[in-house]
Amino acid sequence: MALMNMVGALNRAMDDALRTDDTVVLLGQDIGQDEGVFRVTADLLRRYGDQRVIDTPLAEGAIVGGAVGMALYGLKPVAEMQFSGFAYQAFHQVEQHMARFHNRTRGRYRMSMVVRMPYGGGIRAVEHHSESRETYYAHTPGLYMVIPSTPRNARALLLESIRSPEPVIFFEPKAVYRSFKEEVPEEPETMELGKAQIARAGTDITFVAYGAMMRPTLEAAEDLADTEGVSAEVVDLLTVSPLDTDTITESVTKTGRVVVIHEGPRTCGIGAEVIARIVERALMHLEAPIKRVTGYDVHFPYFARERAFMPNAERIAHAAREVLAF
Amino acid sequence: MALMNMVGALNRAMDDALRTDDTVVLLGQDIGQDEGVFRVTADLLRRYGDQRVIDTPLAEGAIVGGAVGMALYGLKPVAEMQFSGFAYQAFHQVEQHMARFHNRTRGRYRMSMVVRMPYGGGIRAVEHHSESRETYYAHTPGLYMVIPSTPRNARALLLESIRSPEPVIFFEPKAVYRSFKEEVPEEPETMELGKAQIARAGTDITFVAYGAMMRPTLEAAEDLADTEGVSAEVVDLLTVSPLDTDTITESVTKTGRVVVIHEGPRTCGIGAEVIARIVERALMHLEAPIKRVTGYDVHFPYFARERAFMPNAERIAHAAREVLAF
Amino acid sequence: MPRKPITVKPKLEYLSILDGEGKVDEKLDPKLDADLAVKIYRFMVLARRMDERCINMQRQGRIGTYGPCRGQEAAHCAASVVMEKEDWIVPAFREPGSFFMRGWPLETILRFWGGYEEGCQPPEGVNDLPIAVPIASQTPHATGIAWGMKIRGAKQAVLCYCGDGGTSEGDFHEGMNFAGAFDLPVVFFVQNNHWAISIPREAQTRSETIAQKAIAYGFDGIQVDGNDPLAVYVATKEAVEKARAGGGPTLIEAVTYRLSMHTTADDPTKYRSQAEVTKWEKLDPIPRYQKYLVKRGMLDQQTIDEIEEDVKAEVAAAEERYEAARDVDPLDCFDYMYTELPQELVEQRQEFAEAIEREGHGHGH
Amino acid sequence: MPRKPITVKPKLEYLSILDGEGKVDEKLDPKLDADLAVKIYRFMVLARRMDERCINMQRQGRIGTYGPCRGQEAAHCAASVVMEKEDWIVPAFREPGSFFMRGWPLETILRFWGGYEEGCQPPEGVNDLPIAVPIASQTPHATGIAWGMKIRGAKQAVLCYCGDGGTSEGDFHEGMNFAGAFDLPVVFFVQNNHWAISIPREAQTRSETIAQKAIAYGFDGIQVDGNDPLAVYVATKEAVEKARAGGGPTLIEAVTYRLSMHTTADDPTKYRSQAEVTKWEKLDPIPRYQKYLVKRGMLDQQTIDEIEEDVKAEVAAAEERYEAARDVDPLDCFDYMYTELPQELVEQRQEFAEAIEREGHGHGH
Ligand SMILES: Cc1ncc(C[n+]2csc(CCOP(=O)(O)OP(=O)(O)O)c2C)c(N)n1
Ligand SMILES: Cc1ncc(C[n+]2csc(CCOP(=O)(O)OP(=O)(O)O)c2C)c(N)n1
Ligand SMILES: [Mg+2]
Ligand SMILES: [Mg+2]
Repeated sequence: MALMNMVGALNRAMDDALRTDDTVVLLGQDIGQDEGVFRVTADLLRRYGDQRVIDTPLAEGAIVGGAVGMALYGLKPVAEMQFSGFAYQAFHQVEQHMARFHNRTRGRYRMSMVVRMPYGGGIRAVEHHSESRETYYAHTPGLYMVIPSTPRNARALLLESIRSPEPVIFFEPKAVYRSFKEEVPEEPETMELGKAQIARAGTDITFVAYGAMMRPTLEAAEDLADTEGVSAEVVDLLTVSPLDTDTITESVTKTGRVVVIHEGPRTCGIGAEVIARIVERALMHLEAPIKRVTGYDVHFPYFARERAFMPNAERIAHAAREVLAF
Repeated sequence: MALMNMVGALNRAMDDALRTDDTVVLLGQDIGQDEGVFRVTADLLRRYGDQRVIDTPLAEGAIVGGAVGMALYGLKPVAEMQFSGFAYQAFHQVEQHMARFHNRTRGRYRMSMVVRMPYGGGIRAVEHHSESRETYYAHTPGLYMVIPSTPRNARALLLESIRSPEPVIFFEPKAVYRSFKEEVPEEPETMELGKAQIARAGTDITFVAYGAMMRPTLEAAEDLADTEGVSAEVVDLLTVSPLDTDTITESVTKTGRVVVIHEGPRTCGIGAEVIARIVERALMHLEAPIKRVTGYDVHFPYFARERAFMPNAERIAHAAREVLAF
Repeated sequence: MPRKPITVKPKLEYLSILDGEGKVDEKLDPKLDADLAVKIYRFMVLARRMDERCINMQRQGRIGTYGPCRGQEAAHCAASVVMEKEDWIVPAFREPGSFFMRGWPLETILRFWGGYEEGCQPPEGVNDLPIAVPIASQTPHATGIAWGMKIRGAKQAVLCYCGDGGTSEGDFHEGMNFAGAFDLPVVFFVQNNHWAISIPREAQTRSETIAQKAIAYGFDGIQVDGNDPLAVYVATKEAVEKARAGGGPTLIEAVTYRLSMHTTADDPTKYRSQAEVTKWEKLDPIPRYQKYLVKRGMLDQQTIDEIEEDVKAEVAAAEERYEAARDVDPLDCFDYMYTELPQELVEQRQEFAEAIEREGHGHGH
Repeated sequence: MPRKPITVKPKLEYLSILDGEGKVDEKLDPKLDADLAVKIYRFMVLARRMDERCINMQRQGRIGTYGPCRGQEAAHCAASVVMEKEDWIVPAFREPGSFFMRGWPLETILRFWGGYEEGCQPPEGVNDLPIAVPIASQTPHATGIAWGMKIRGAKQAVLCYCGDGGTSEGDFHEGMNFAGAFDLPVVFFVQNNHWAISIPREAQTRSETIAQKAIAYGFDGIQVDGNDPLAVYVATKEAVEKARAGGGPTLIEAVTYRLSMHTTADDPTKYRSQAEVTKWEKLDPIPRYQKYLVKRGMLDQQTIDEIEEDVKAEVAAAEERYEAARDVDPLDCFDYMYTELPQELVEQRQEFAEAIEREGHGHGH
């Protein structure tokens, strides 16, 4: 075990993967010599050389499209998009090929590849550096869309994503990159994709969240417990698509009250899908309308306005109080 | 009034726009000499010349990005994507610029532009020619996402979309292009964007649908009336974002039972958002779980399998019976 | 501090060996051995006859919209023949001869245009990609495969097809640029058939040739007469050998012509003249090459007839196999989504199974 | 049917007029009139001082991450100065001197890097775009604006900036190709500063120059010494005049160097040598140009000092205006989404208003 932040944990996962599987290749802008703009790929070029850790020119489409080609050839590429806001330049390659080649060739070619990218607000960066658009990928058939929330699960999920035969979009909550540390085992550890976790057990209300929103959500849960004696259960989705409907509905069956939390725009967000599934499976257990604490359907403001904009513990607790008071 | 199909109606809207506003410009692949692969731009090159109706090289990014530039310059470009499945090549231009320039420049530049594209299955075409991914645009702040369902509303909505100062993604249900005719007025007619319509009044159950799915939905409503005496109300969304929540919730308040229908993938589809809003506004009026009749979360199959795949009247009626029996 | 012209390093050439009348430039003739020379001819004829059959079958409603290759047989057959079994071919969508040559069953093409996913599944042992529908989006895949070869130290190469229209797409640029930057063993082969649906080559780009686009990426470009199988063969062979030897990519522009409509859904009389088509019909690669082979003594009328007979039988057999396998299970559209089907799709599959059961859908078309 | 080299039509040239020591090629010297010559100098100095100030303010936490332009002042100032008021400039993000010259208040730059949307709002009467963050994605906008000019028959032109890294993006390709295909009045100006964050120019593309990429699009390319304001001015002037006269686009590559870090969040010592930086510091455009102006009698020490004083005061005033306007209302992030706010956003805005009220958020930073 070593205490590390999420950057260190992700680095360890890639180190595990590169060390134990010589078909694993990393590629992206500035991931080699510069070690990634967030230093997530620190020291990997030195350790594995420039045929395994590849600095590319500036073209997201060719990074993802090139990775698709590598995967067709039998490698396991791990591509980095410098920010999720620039991954749209590669969106056609994701939708038309990464998500489809396995199905298109009826299983002949696997798309065992990962596209990693930092997402989310809170780091005081310029336009396009703060958004959360997991919906684009969750809505696209054929992909896994994974979002860790702590160093330990980040390491385990990234390693599993790389090892998995499925194509994975891996969102890294950049606001959490260095915000706290956790014990991470030395030995390679993985976690099953597609499974949510109960991050905090409770009985009165269910919070469904993931990624960077886990921290304010847990904080709100603690606050509510401390100040009002409310027992909130917190579901950490970890994989937002395919969604672990069972874990969500089990919790809701118990609590009957729900708040869904995400940073991304509200309309057609993961929250909408969570609500739709609860309605399909557990409507009769609902004792109050479900509230969404999310980014609004506007562009993520430039950073002078971002602190006010981002969903926070207070806003989550407030929504919970409304749901509880219903 | 003239009886016309949707192709003719859309053509008339563009003719209206070109005739009455000399800042309107059409651009796209094969829209001029060839009159569009579906003939939607028939005769417009001849009537308005090649500075108003522009055949472009093969690059969706430059078509949308070029249209953004034209809009910045003060024109009102109407860009055509040959199929919605190729609009991902331009997705970065839509997300990063078309949806943002007005906000980015704090109103200094308007994005008064339209990107038209045929969407949906049912025409026995090859891969990428049959999908419905309105969610990608509905989830993107700053856009209008409009989907007509009949010749007359197609004409009115397209004309309004072109005249509107807002950026509009305009999905054309290609399965409906030539499937039926309707009286369309000679005089330019418009309809407000962002408003749903009650396409059929009823009291027992609410169907929420749009675009090409309106036909099987109305058919299911008739069937249910004929065979079981069920009175289904049908809401035609027309604009899927921003969503006309009031019209939906009013209907649900009355009926208490809902089926949402769309062709696109289920997860994070428009259906999920409709359900989430009903839960937020009208939960206590719900007498049964809401069912979704949608495309599944798989790739739209090649056309030998498409007839079985597409949501149809029978499937809608079946879902309705389940909801009614609850 | 002068003002001076810049001379660029990459070579830019034009190559033609066998002219429209079947006359050959003796100095440039690669003198193919008879087997190889006739193999190319045979696949050109096979592509032509299959193409004609497909148009017929489309008319009969037995397949859907079809995109013909008539007139372009020399361009893709004489290029693909260069590739070894362990090499990879990345097609666009107008290279049926290439598929046949590589061992894809003829009916694959029928399945693709007939609306079956089965038309995109490469046979075991064949290193190729299926037809790519989104124009030029296959270019970065070719680059990625070649990158894999370089990383693994394999002595393989990739041949990547694209149309003249495709060169306008961002993917073409990005794929070419990465291939150059990493010196990858890939040959980009543009079938310039003068049209992208209704957009003529001159309107697609202001550059006089497609070949010169290679200059932008710092590697060689060559424009060849694409209706001349010898020129195509020589240019491709040289480029593939250079690629395999670590010399990096090449861009080949094969100047050819789409004698048919864009697809069976297209009416080319709306945008091009019959005179243009007639001009190009005279440059048809098949008679020209046939004349050459006969002159060289590699082909006689009897063999020509035999090839026609064989090809006819092959096409007929493929048609039968296609018809025999049209009964498909719509439910299996779930089965290849993932290596292992996630729970939510297990449930949706069940829902779909119940729906098609209730609705009494037959299997397929 | 020969094998022969292809000669392309577009011109490809290199131009340098004023060398690193301030020596001028008399024949090529454009002999700018003194006002214009000093104007360029003045804006180069203003860009330099503002740049220094921004780095300081970032260190003090008064703005966020900042992307410096040190070393590139000649490249963008001597290009933008060519543009008339009715022309349009489409920047990338390392051209502050261009903004200042066009009449954007200096504090605009502070606002942009300080995290305020106000830093992207062009002043009334100025036809420019704000900084474009997604690399090269502004290229098609420049093409579109020039297209608008052509359609409207206006005698205007567009100047579009981009970096060497940006040339690898699909948008660069598509924007250039459309501009060529439609013969549009746009000049593409690449500030080749040798680095795209940590990726050196040589790794970005295999082509020896960026200028030669113009060949792919069938129009002229010119590589200029980007630290030589005279060469930049001459090349841009010619290109803009050609564009305005209907001669179509030009690609200008200005060879320069990013003397600072990529942004204040970057540590360039990880990927480049101090020796390289030192080499380029000697080629700094400001002292070189100053020497030239002094020699030409267009500048003397007193004016140099006056300019420094003026610039200092301007920068200080901008800083004050920036600080005075930092109190912003987070709620207004709704207000420019649409021309008219849709009902669902009216409701969300209300929800947000209540939240910030409850939470007691101050206004802004
Ligand atoms: C990205 C994309 N845009 C548009 C289309 C529609 N489309 C199919 S073929 C074609 C023309 C292709 O022209 P070219 O590359 O020259 O190939 P050719 O058809 O001549 O073989 C177009 C526009 C597509 N398939 N993909
Ligand atoms: C589409 C996109 N991808 C990645 C980035 C992150 N990024 C910002 S600047 C930069 C390097 C740009 O290099 P260049 O075009 O040479 O401009 P320079 O920074 O040298 O001025 C990168 C990769 C971005 N802003 N946009
Ligand atoms: Mg073509
Ligand atoms: Mg640079």
